[in-house]
Amino acid sequence: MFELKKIRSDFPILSKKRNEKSFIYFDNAATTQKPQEVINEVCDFYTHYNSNIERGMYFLADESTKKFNDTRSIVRSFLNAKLNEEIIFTSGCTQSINMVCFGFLNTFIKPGDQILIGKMEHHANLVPWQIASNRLKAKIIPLESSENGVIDMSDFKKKINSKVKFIAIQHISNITGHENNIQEICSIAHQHNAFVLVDGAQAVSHKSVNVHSLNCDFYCFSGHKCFGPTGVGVLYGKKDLLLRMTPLLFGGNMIGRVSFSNSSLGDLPQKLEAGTPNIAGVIGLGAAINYISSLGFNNIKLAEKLLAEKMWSALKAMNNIALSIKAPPQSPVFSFNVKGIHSYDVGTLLDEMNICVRTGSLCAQPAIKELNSTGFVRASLCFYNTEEEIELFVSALKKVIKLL
Amino acid sequence: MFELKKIRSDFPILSKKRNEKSFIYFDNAATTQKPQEVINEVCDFYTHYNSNIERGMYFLADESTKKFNDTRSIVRSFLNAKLNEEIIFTSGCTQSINMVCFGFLNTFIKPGDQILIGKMEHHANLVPWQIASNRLKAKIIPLESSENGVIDMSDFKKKINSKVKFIAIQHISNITGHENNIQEICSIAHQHNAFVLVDGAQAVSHKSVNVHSLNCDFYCFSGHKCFGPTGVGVLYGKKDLLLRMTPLLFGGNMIGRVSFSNSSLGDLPQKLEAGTPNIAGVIGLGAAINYISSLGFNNIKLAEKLLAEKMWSALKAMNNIALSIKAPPQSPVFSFNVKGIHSYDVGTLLDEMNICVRTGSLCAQPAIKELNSTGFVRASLCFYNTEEEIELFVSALKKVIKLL
Amino acid sequence: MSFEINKSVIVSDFNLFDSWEERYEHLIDLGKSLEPLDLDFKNNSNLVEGCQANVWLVCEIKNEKLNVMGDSDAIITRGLVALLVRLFNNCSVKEIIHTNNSFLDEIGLNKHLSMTRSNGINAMIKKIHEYCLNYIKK
Amino acid sequence: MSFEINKSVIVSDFNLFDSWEERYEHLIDLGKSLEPLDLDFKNNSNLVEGCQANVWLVCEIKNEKLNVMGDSDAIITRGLVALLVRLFNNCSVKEIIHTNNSFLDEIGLNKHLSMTRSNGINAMIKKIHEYCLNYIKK
Ligand SMILES: Cc1ncc(COP(=O)(O)O)c(C=O)c1O
Ligand SMILES: Cc1ncc(COP(=O)(O)O)c(C=O)c1O
Repeated sequence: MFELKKIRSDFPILSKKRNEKSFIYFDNAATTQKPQEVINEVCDFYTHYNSNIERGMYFLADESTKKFNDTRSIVRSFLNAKLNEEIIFTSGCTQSINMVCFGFLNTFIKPGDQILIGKMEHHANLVPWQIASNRLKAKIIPLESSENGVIDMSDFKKKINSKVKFIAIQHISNITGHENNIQEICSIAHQHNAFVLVDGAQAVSHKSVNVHSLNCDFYCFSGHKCFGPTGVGVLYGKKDLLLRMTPLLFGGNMIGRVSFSNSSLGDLPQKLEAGTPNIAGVIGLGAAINYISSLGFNNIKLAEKLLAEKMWSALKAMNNIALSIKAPPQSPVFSFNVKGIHSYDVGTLLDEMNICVRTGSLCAQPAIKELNSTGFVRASLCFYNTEEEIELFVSALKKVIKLL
Repeated sequence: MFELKKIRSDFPILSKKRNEKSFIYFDNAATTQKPQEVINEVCDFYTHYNSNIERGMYFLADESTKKFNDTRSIVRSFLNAKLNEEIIFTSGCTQSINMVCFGFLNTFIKPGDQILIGKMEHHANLVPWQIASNRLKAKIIPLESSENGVIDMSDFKKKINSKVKFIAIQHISNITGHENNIQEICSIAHQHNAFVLVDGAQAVSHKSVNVHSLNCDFYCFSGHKCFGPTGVGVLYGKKDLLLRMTPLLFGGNMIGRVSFSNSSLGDLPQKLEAGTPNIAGVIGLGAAINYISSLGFNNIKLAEKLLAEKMWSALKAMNNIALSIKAPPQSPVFSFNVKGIHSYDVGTLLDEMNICVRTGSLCAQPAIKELNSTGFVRASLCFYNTEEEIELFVSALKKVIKLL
Repeated sequence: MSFEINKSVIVSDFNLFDSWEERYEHLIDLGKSLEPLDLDFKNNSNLVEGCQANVWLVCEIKNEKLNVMGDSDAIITRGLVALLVRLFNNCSVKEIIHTNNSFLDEIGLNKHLSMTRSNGINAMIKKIHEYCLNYIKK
Repeated sequence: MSFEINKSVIVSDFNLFDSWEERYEHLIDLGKSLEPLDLDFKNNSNLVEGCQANVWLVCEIKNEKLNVMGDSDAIITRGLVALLVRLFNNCSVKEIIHTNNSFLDEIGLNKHLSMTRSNGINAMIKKIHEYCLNYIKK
């Protein structure tokens, strides 16, 4: 069962006080907090078996190499991928996306080809495509979104054609918390021989992801947004596509033979993991996924649904709040404005009351514009948040409105 | 003063037992061990103020942003760079080098131009240049090395000419422990309007580096090789050159304005740090550098000199040991072969005796070939190693030779 | 007018308040009382970099004295702008270039405004200082 | 010859030794006694991937029985090759495809060889298995 008190005690930071009062962390979409297990796993690595991986042949290197590669299996089963070598460790979601942009796109895109990108994408899933398509003389076509920030499927069906070679979309929006219909998008895309990359940064902490049934070609996420360490991320890709990929980085550990006259690349996954990886980060990510599994996504979904419903009705009941969405979100993310008040002022005063929210353009300027805003207040929750925190948040919000 | 016992107790892993016996860590060139301060700093971040940086405006984000940027100052003064924005945080030395290869070279290299690269370089400072020069139709010219694996200056002076636009060299060799004369190389290079990148991966833990007096254009290193966390590295570059650089990664945090029609890049250093960085890693690196400073490079140099001298005379005294160098190294790194015996067999048996060394091609195949070997045993020491460990190592080596 | 007098007035104003709510109310009132900047001035060259909200500052020097106007689209930031206007307006250029940021501590703002925000105010102060320094150099 | 008999001989041989030194001496002796592979066979297609030292394995099937030869440039690895030759040589293809790697534990090698190395031996065993499987499929 899901015992909130126990779960909160798993996260040491949640008992932190500021000015002798507890605080409310509602910026989980930016980064989640870390359970003690993850912190311990990282410490444990440095304290007991820190060593470089793959090349060493002594006991410490055996242990770290094994732990590192065990995490590959953990991630594979977390995403329900088929093969370990389809899991590439990166420095984060941003690097994962850039790897596909600059290492895969170029292997088949021709001038005049099209890339479809959702209007609600995070800069990380937009800017690299702009740069890459610019270099390759391909064209970026924005996909309209319907009112909750999900891809408008009729627009998508209108825009897909034989010139479209690639589609880049997010699984869940970091602004609206609504989910795209990835399975259908992939199926339509594949009928037109287009590849699909799914930015899962906002999904993996909230729901169970199955790349096999989604049938996406690439999927990526960041460790720090799913209870893991900073500086580590994942790129999943179908094996035959990863094989075709040119690495973004070259260096040690990823090559076959090297000489001054020519060098050959090694096998997957090493080919795409040049240099010493974030070993502690990867191992910590394994602990984070194990932690998620120990809770179970059924429980997580249930808990977060309750939180989302409560937040939704509380905000709906306030008549000077303009929500960015028309229906309750699938994951507990709420971006809104207090009418007539700058998001920045709201955030400043909430901070005085020990409440952490994000304000502004949320790293998605086109999306903000699309939603007719210049910047939101975003409260993004997580299973460890409580109904009481929502109540405190709402009264704090009322106080803010009175002050401003 | 430099109290070895106290210093060893700073590194928790050094008191680890394997099969009830202590172990000897002589693979410091692969990665160094971590002092408790660094481990604590990383834990402390996750336990007390974990939050994303730069964009948040609440107290946690203030704290992590401040700590993150304080580390930039720490690194700046560690390298004696002029400006904070000349310090770019990367995922490691490999990424730093690739950033220059693929983001700077292309801004000025023309087909037919030349890039000089030392024959002793690590794959990380060779393969990316091969790939980049291939794409840009530039030519890589290997620089001969003299007997201890340092650049042969007369060969360098012969090969430098107006077609040479870039020189990539290591500060200290990961095989021979000998140091290149960076200052002279840079001065000659600049007379010919060529830029110099220095791979400092093997230098920063052993000696104080001053990019200002070296006058190199780029300098890079990895955190994990200087007592810091994995997954973090540094690229130093002169400001005017970094301004000319195209980023390798695009995404959040590094842009100015974004729209579907066009996007503009932000300022240094953010421009070159797309996405959420390895926040814990960077902060931990700050603690590592503070730890180094607390010991002082004078003391470190002195301690390591003693170790190097002892090791040198011990190995010289064994007549079936073929050392890769003809003179004692500047940093305590010893690559050698036991005559007639595969390096791998030596490593295997040393491991049975709880001694950690690296064997094989040391991620530098052309260098190994240059030194007429197919693979070395490498014992790389650090200030926390002891004279007693060297004695144990030497008798273990004698036992290995008897067994094989 | 002198900077020191302006500062002491502001400091004693803020010292009237015990709670952070009152301090913010005062700041917001200052913001509300600030004369809005003419739209013509709200251009990129007057925009202050390094603030989360948009901040425009317009400096002018007459008879060796600074005249500063400003605005922001966020009301709290606008209050900070108003504060700086009160602090620096009509002060002599020579006096301004010798002030340092320590007055932020003295009026108890560094304690109450988080780093990002004080970064914002630091950026504004820097702009004012640089304007004055450039004037003197000419 | 059968795999089970070969295995029990090897297991009891190793059980004679108490210390790791003796076990390694035995392994090294096995390596030294292995007939060197003809240079012609030491080509890339016989190279086993995933071993740190170079390892070549040559398989052949006659009368439904495996004939395996091999070599390595490292003597300990060569000992492992010799071990596998002793273990699998002359065994029937059908028997071999039903063996699993658990015998590594039984002869006490998994405990004494570090992961990288047992990875190497795993790669060799995999190559032998795959050869036999391919033969049967045809
Ligand atoms: C939807 C989405 N995609 C991508 C990213 C980028 O993740 P990271 O900064 O960890 O690389 C984020 C995080 O802000 C996000 O919310
Ligand atoms: C000389 C040298 N350069 C570069 C590197 C690459 O460092 P990293 O793997 O941390 O990126 C190493 C580490 O092996 C090295 O020794």
